[in-house]
Formats: sequence, structure tokens, C-alpha cells
Amino acid sequence: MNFDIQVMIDTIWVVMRAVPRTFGIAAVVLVIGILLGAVFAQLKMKPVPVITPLVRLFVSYMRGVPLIVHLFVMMYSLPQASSSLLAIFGVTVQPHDFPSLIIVITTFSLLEAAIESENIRGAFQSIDPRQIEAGQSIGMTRRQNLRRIIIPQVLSVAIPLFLNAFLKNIKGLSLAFTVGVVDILAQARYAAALSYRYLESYIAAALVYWLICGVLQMIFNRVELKLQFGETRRQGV
Amino acid sequence: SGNGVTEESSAQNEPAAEGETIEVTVAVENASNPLSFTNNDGELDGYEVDVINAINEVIDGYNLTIESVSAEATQVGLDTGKYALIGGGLYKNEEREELYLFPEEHTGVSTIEIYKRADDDSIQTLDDLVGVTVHPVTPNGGIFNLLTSYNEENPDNQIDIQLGEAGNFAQRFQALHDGVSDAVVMPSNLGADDMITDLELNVSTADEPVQVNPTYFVLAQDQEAMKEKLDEAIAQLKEDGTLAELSEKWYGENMFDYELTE
Amino acid sequence: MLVVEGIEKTFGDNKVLKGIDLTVNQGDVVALIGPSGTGKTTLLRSINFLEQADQGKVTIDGLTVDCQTASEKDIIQLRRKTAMVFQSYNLFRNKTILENVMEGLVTVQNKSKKEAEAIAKAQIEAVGLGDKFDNYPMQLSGGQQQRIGIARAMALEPQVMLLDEPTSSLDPERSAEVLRVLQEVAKTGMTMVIATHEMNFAKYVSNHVVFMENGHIVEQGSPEQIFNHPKEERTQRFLQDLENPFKTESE
Amino acid sequence: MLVVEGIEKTFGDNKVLKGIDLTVNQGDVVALIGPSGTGKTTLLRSINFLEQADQGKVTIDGLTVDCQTASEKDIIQLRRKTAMVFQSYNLFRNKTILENVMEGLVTVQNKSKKEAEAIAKAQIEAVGLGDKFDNYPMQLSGGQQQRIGIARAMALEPQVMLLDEPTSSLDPERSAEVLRVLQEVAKTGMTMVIATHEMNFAKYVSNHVVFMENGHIVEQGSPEQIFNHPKEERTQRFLQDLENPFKTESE
Amino acid sequence: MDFSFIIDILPTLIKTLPLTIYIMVIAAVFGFLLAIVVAAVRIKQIPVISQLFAVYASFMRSTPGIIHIFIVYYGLPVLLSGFGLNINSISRVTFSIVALVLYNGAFVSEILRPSYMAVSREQHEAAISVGMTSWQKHRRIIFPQVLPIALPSLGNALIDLLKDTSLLFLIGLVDIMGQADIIIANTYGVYQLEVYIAIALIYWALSSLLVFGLNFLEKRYSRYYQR
Ligand SMILES: Nc1ncnc2c1ncn2[C@@H]1O[C@H](COP(=O)(O)OP(=O)(O)OP(=O)(O)O)[C@@H](O)[C@H]1O
Ligand SMILES: Nc1ncnc2c1ncn2[C@@H]1O[C@H](COP(=O)(O)OP(=O)(O)OP(=O)(O)O)[C@@H](O)[C@H]1O
Ligand SMILES: [Mg+2]
Ligand SMILES: [Mg+2]
Repeated sequence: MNFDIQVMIDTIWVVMRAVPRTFGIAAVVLVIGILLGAVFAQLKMKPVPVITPLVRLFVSYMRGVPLIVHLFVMMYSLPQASSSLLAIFGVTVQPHDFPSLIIVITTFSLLEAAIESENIRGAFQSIDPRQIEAGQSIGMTRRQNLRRIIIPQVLSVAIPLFLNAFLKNIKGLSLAFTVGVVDILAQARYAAALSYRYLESYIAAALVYWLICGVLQMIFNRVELKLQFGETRRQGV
Repeated sequence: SGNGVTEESSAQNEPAAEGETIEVTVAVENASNPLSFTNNDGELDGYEVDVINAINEVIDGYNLTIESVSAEATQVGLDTGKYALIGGGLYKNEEREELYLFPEEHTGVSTIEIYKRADDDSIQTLDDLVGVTVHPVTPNGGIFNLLTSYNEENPDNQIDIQLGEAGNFAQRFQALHDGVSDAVVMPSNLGADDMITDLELNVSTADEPVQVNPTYFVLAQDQEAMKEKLDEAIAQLKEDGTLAELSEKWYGENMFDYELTE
Repeated sequence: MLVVEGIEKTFGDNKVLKGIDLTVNQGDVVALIGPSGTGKTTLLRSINFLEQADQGKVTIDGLTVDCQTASEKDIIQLRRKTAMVFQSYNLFRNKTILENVMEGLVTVQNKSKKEAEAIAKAQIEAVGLGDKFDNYPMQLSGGQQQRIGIARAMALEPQVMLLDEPTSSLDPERSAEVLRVLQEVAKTGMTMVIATHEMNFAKYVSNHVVFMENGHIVEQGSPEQIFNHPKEERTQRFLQDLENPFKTESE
Repeated sequence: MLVVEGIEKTFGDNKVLKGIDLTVNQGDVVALIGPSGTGKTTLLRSINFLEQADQGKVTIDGLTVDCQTASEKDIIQLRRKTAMVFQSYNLFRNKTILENVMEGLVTVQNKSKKEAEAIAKAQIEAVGLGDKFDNYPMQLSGGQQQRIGIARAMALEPQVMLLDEPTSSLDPERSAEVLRVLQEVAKTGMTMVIATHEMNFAKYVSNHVVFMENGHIVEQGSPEQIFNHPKEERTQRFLQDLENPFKTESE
Repeated sequence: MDFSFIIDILPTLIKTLPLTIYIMVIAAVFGFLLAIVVAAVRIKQIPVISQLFAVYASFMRSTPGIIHIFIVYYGLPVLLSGFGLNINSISRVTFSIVALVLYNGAFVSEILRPSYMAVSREQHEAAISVGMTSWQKHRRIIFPQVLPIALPSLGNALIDLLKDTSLLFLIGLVDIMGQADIIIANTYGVYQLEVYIAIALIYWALSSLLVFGLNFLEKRYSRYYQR
């Protein structure tokens, strides 16, 4: 086996170029996903006629069907749909001029929302109802109670789950390549095609992914620690 | 460095003892019709599969087992010593020659064609691609390299290489047909002609192929011993017309008749 | 003024409140006594709609909310006129002691941080925990948590204060202190309803005593009347060894 | 026999127990009294190693465990000789009342399901909750939860029982009942340490009273001695209005 | 669109289900066990191992599945041959399962860890005060309370695993997605839409089945929760 460290290091630099883009898209997707997912989770926990069953169906569809299929569906329907929508306002846009970045972000965000809705629902189950009552008793509105009391407590469970999701996204974006958005893995594959060094390129990509994760992990650990609220959790024995 | 060599393949470095057969694994791609693919009966089939099987019949001292994996996996497996030999319609270039062993004789031919709308005569050579919309190319293929090197050689005359998944072949030609792109650059040995006929597309090749490349099975660098035997076997199959026959079977023509680009 | 009319509440097939009517004048301190599991907590929770009763209505200071038609807005309005001290304290576990007491002042009453902090500190010091501002609830003893619960409710200066066994975890000294604080506050016109099983506390803190059993109000009246001349046989029995419930048992 | 020697415990820079020595004979009932935040709960928790003290050792029935060298096995041994009633009840949220009481019998004492159920039912009925077998803890009132906590500990028939304010949420009737039950059990030779702020309860339940303040044992002796003739000035002050701590405050 | 084509290929696709499900179930079970170990070590903060597991979890979670497959299938034999072990004869299925277990275990450990931490200290204390051993405490008291918190996220992980079996196509194992790729390739992509509809139906049905099972568990374990 011939392994060329130099090629790997060179590739790392090349691959790094895709990091801001990949990272940016993943972050946008995560934020939209969490916000929308929180709404879905609420609707599941406090059912509203008609809307809740629809949400359940949607979540089940998004979670159940493979990402590649979602991308495929979006790739064909989104440009069509939006160009006919824009046509109503007299704007003509060719469907194939439709920016693929929007397809990627839309698809991933909807999928993310479905996933987060379940993560958030689980995290909510960790809340002691007495905490909610405490907020209610001092006259907080639902929103105040959520923001100041419940969400901080939910987050101590949800933060690691969000990190999980974010990391999945960063990698899932390699499929975004299907519609032409170059991510880290794709960048590595281009590099491999030029150098014919597949092993080196994949390892370079792995190291870059890992680096991102390491940085994120550090940030998330900090937040998680903050969310322990002075509990000395010696739960051993 | 030889430290990554498995017991199995290091055994292969020794010339085979009398009457002893060495087991080696050959990797081919798993979804690359008509080179190698899983057919409707769920069996591995294709030109390269037939060639390997033919080689296995005649090669001395080796027994080849085929494993079908993804395109990327073939090369990683060759790098790490899992496979002694891989297929996938690979052609020769400096970088690959540095990394792998090539047999003396090629076992296939890949013509790279420019596909364009049948009624569009303006596109005939790579030069004509400057300024038109070229369909995105796959990153791990030779086309990407071909176009990149064209651009390097012609700094004032740049082809706009779009990065992105090319989509499957049907999509590429449909896009061409629909006018979304003006040209598709692609090897011809991947079944393009069948499909164009199937879908009744307004697509044809330029008059001349851009390149006609010999393609090879590629050996791991420590397989000197096997290379010798493989060369003998390939030569024999060429001689007795087996390869020409298989080419007829899979491509409807004897591609060994093409004149190779330098 | 607090008026409770015809409150009924059933859990599963267990009817816990069987039609409670109660009128409390401004500045009154009502002691709610009765055996364990009688519905005292449920009644207090129904008053501020932590528990939505099946039947009945609650009026505080002119605002009447019916259990069956209550809108979320009404409920929040009503809750803002009350504050509650919980039997199990229910401190915000994600907030320090100081933040616990400041929370309502800042988010609900829109006070400035500075002002809220001043009020909160004063209240916490009043219950003797001036050295614990930055501790989290988990780091306090039971009695300390209970006192913070009282401080949190007090800081809000509600019209009606609902206290659920506010001295259960306090030693006699601290209980006496709390008694003093509550009496002080009652003078300012705050209305209080206190569920308690500490009869001496009930006797001295309240000017009206309600004896509940089994989802009913059995008897109510002034402390003097209830503790010294109870009419009902059940009340008499419940209070018989008030001065020392354990004496008869000792050998 | 329970012997506690030189227990010290610090939280952060707050020294909560400052060297506690205590010897309790078999069948003794010790009442632990003292102001809120004094370290009563921490002492009880240190005895069964829920809190690992920084210094000191605990001996129960011949088994001595040193805080600094305690092995997991020793600790479990020690815990199996004790049972605890928690100030905040700590019932198993995911188990019904009946299961709560059966749990230790089945998993720890390897009793058959049937036998465990019989014992558990008897204990639950003894605390007056025979109609709640299948309820979950969240569906009980405070006092009901507390009684289940007592039943759960009782069912285990430990050598030493640690009770942290076991009557804090109980009305006088129920408290008297609990008193009776504990006295009954004490006769069988079970040793008990009871942290309580209910002085009358302490007086009548115990045969030894320990007054703690600020991490120290200030004074200890028979109930008669402590409640009627306390030596220390601090004890006298703490107990001065025992008969009625609130009287002086009433108008 | 050609409906009859969808009907035609359904049996071919469904034929791959046993392999897909077999790999998924094994990977789920062992992944879960691995996750428990990793989460436990990290919660207890056992020195050295805890840090090692943290590195493992971060690597597995941050790098793409293709890399794990390559490492396990191509890298591991090279590494072990350095110690004189030849594992090339082990089946591809086994390699695949190893890769998926390592991958899935890392994610699930980071679901279990926070869910476990969310169970209040009081519950632990109640259990140990009656003299339970650590195992008894966990089995009878803590895990049943962890479940309602973790189950929704475990559902996500299980569905991901179902989809991730498609990675195995990289080394030539044909699961549903692999079979789909084969059909697409053999028809030169002409029937891509039809193939995708077919697999979407199959995946959706399978994941709904999984979710149904998990919901059942969740209901069962959160009975106490309804106040
Ligand atoms: N986990 C902890 N972290 C920091 N400080 C603690 C912790 N637990 C207890 N303390 C402190 O230790 C002191 C003693 O607490 P403890 O609970 O033993 O008191 P107590 O005598 O039981 O009081 P009470 O009668 O109010 O229950 C208190 O000042 C408390 O704030
Ligand atoms: N969520 C619930 N589900 C079912 N039953 C409940 C629920 N909450 C309370 N109960 C029952 O309602 C009755 C009254 O409970 P409540 O808490 O109001 O009693 P309480 O008078 O406050 O008792 P304590 O003095 O013991 O606190 C009890 O029998 C209790 O078991
Ligand atoms: Mg109550
Ligand atoms: Mg205490």
C-alpha cells in the first residue's frame, strides 16, 4: 500500500474550501428545522383537529422516505411550483434557472423539522410538570413560561440531540450534490479524481469532518454544562 | 511501503509453486451497465465480467473471484490490498501508472464523444464547447480531467466546467434534448446509444470521437508475478478472438478496430 | 375579595371537590384545615386554575372566571392577581435563588432588573437566606426551599396569596417568623388562603378557619369559634387533642 | 446498634457537618431537632451514604464503613440494614403505590411476589391508603405520598430506620397515627433516627433527643431532660415557646 | 409515469428486505448495547476510557458512513494483518454490521446520555435507599423513566439505521436502495421516478411499522406520566 501524506495534507486544504459553505447550509437547516420542529412538537403534544393529523402524516412521510427521494421530488416540483407561482405575479422564471441551493435548504429543513419534532417531544417529556405550574402560578403567559423556564430545561436534554442532528446534516449534505451543491465530501471526490488518490482524499475528508465536529463538540459541551443548574450529579453506585 | 500487504497477497508475490493455485479477488463496479452490473435475474453480468471469467479460464496458477462494489470502493480496495485487480474501464495516465501496474495489453476501448442535439452541427470538437452550456460532469471520472486539462492548455479559451452530480444518463440526454444544456461529454461504452434510441431523443454524437482510449484492468503494485500471467492470458484471448467476440456481444461492434488516440 | 362558587372536581371516578363555596374579604386570612387527602391542595389549585375544575367559578377583585368557559387570557389575568406557595416548593430549578424571586417581577410585572433585584433581595433576607442568593434550589435544605417559595410569592405582592402548607418544613422558630411576616402583610390588605395542618399556626395566623373533609366544607368560622367551640362532631373529633395530639399515646 | 463517628461534610466552602458523634442503641428512637439548614438531612443521608461524608465512619450492627475507604459492596450492605423516609418523599414515579412498597421486598429481599404483595398491602392499609393501591405517586396528595414513603420503609423491616421529617405533611390525626405505628415498631427492636421540627412529636416518639445547630450537636439527652431542663442557652431559646411558638405573636 | 413498472419491480425490491432487515436488526441491537456502555462510561466519567469513548463518539458521528465502511472493510484487514491476523475471509455482511454498529452506537449513546441525565437525582436516591444494587436500580427504576424521554429520538435513530443500510451497496451488498440503484442503472435512469416511488412506499411502510412499535412502548412506559 502506498499512502502519501503530502497528498492528504494538500487535499485537506482543498477540502477546507467547502467547509464554510457546508457548515453554513447545515446551520441554516438546523435553525429552521428546530423552529419548525418545535411547532410540530407542540402540535403533537397539544393536538389541534385537522392540523395535528396532517402534521403527523407529514412527519411520518418525511422521516420514512429516503433523502434521495425527497431531493428528487423537490428537484422536480419546487422549481415548477415556484415558477408557476411567480408567473401569477407576472415574473417569468425558467424552472431550470431555479437555484439549487434553495432546493437543498428547503428539502433538508423540512426533513430536519420532522426529525427535531420527535427529539423535542422526547425532551419535553423530561420536564417535571411542577416546573410548568410554578411558572403559571406567578402569572406567566405560555410563551414566557416556555422561554424562561421550560425551554432552558428542555435544552439540557435536547442540546446533544441537536448536535447529533447537525452532524448528520453536515454529512447528509453530500447528497445535496445530487442537485449540484458541492459539499465537503464532493470536494474530496474532485480532489481524488485529480490526484487518483482515493484513500488519501477520503481520509482528508474524514479529518476535516472530524475537526468541525471537535469544534462544535467543545461549544456544545460548554452550553450543556451551563444547563445543569448547579446539580451535583453523582449518580453512581 | 509493503506494510499493508495481507498474507494472501504477499503469497502472490512468490511465483506459484507447481500445481498450486493462488486465490485472488477482482473487483468490478456494481452498477455500470454494460461494463459490469447486476442483471434482472440478480446475477452479475457485463462485458468486464465476461472478460474476467474468460481470463480465469486460461490464466495459469491463479483463480479469480469477482466482487462487485461501488466505483470508489474498487480503488480504495486496490490501495489497501483487498483486491489484486480491478476493473471499471480505467485508462492509463501518468498518475495511475505511478500508483498501479498496468497490463501490457488493453482489454477495452473507451471512446469519448461529444453528444449534442442532432440538428445542431456547430459543436464538433472540444474547442466548440467554449461558450456553450456543458452538462455537469461526474467528479470521479475521466471527463472531468479531460476538460480540466483542456482548460489548462488553453488559458484564453475556457470551457465552463459545471460542478455537480451529472444525474443519470437519461437525465443528461433529456436535458440536452430539452435545451437545458448544449453538450454532454461522455464515454460511449456506457450504453448511451441504446438509450438515445429507447427514448427517441433528438441527440447524436459529433462526427468524430474526442478521444479513443484503451482501457485496462489495473493491478496492485505488488502484483508483478500476476501481471506476467495476466499478460499471457490477455494476449491469448486477443489472439483467439474471444475479446472481439465479447465486444460484439456487448457493444454490437468490435471496438478493438478503433484507432487509438496517440 | 375572593369568591369561590360551586367548585367541583373529579379525578377519574374520585370526586375530590364536591361543590365548594367560599367568600373571603379583602385582608382576610383564611386557614384551610382538614385531614390529609381531603382536597385542600386541589381547592387552592382550582382557585388559580392550575387545576381546571369541572364546575364552578372564581371571582377575584371583580374578575369572574367560570371553569367551563375560561379563556386563556382570563386565566392569566386571574393568575396575575394571585401567587402560590406550593406544598412541594416548585422552585425553578434552572434559576438561582435570587433569579427565582426576581423572575415574576421582571417577566410578569415588567419591573426593571435593578428594582426587581432590590425587592427580591429584601424578601430573601426577610426569610433569613441572604447568604444563598447564588445557590440553585437543589443546593438548599427542605426548609430553605420552602422559605424561598414564600419569598417568591411575597415579592409579587398579589391581591390573593395561596399558601399550601407553608410551614411544613420549618422548625418552630422559623414558623413563628413566617407567621409574623404573614401577619405583617395581611395588614396591608393582602388576602390569604392558607392550607395547613399545623393547628396552632392556623389558630394564630388566621381570622377565619375553614374545616374541610372529603371534598366538603364541614364547618367554618372564626378561629375562636372553630378551635374552642366547634359545632360539628367531626370538627370536634379532629381537634380534640389539639394542644397535644400525641399525649394520649405516650406510655 | 448504630454508631456514627466524626462525620464531617463540606459543600463547596460551606461546612455543613463539623464532626458528628452519635451512639444509638438497638430499639432506641432518636429525635434529631434543630433549626432549618442545620444539617439534619445531611446527617441522615451520610449515615446510609447517600451523601458521602468527607470524614468519619458509620457502624451498624457490627459492620463499620469508613467514608474514605468505603467500597461499593460495603455501602450496599450498609444500605440494606437501613431504610429511609425522605423529606421530599421520593416515591418511584414509574411505579404504582403498591409497586412502590413491593419493590424493595422483591428485588432486594428476594421475597416472592405474593408474599411481597401481602406485606405491602398490610403496610399501605396501616397508613390508611388501602384504596390507592393502583394509583401513581403523582396522583396522590402530599400527605398521602408521605405516608407511602413511610410504608415503603417500614415494609423493609430494616435494622435502622432513618426518617426525615416524616410528619411534615400530615395533619394531627395522621401524625398521631404515625407516632403510634413507630412506637409499635420500636418495640420490635428497630432503631430509628427521626429528623423532625415538630417538637411534640419528637417529645413523645423518642427516648433520646439530639439538638443540632450549625453542623454541631449542641446538646443531647432524654426528652424529659432536653425539653424540660435544657442545659444550653441555645437549646433553651430554641424551645422556649414549645407549647405554643405563636402565642407571643398574636395580638 | 408508468404504474405497471412500479408494480413489476416491487417484488424485486421486496426480495432484498430480508437482508436489509437482518442487518438492521442486528446492528440496532448491538448498536444499542454499545451505546449503553459508551453512555455509561461517559456519565460515570471513568478516566481514560471516558475520553477514549468521547473521541470514538465524535469521530463516528462526524464522519460520513462511506468512510466507516471503507475503514472497516478495507482498513481493518490491513491493520490486523500488521498483527498477523487475516480476516479477509469474514463475510461482507459481518463487516457491514460492524461498521453500522459502530456508527449507530455513537449516535444512540448521545441520545441515551442526556435522557439518562434528565432523570432526577431523587429517583436514584429512592432506589439505593431501599438497598438496590446499581443494576437493580437501573433496570427497575431508572431505565423505565429514561425511555419516554429517549424513545422519540431512538425512533429517529432506528429509521436512520434502516436507511443507512444502503451504505452497504458501496461494498456490493444489495439492500433495497442498492436494488433500486441497480434497476435505475439497468434502465439507464429512464424509470428513475418509478423506482423512487416504489422504494419510497417500501421505506415508508417499514418506518411506519417501526414507529408504531415504538409508540406502543412509549405509551406503556409513560403511563405514570399522565397527571
Ligand atoms: N447539594 C448541596 N450543595 C450545596 N449545599 C448544600 C447541598 N445540600 C445541602 N446544602 C446546604 O447544607 C446545609 C444543611 O442542609 P440540610 O438539608 O442538611 O439541612 P436540614 O437541617 O435538613 O434543614 P431543613 O430542616 O430545612 O430540612 C444547608 O445550608 C444547605 O444549604
Ligand atoms: N392528579 C390526580 N389524579 C388523581 N387523583 C388525585 C390527583 N390529585 C389529587 N388526587 C386525589 O385527590 C384527593 C385530594 O388531594 P389533595 O392534594 O387536594 O389533598 P390535600 O387535602 O391537599 O391533602 P394533604 O394534606 O395530604 O396535602 C386525594 O385523595 C388525592 O389522591
Ligand atoms: Mg395538599
Ligand atoms: Mg432537611
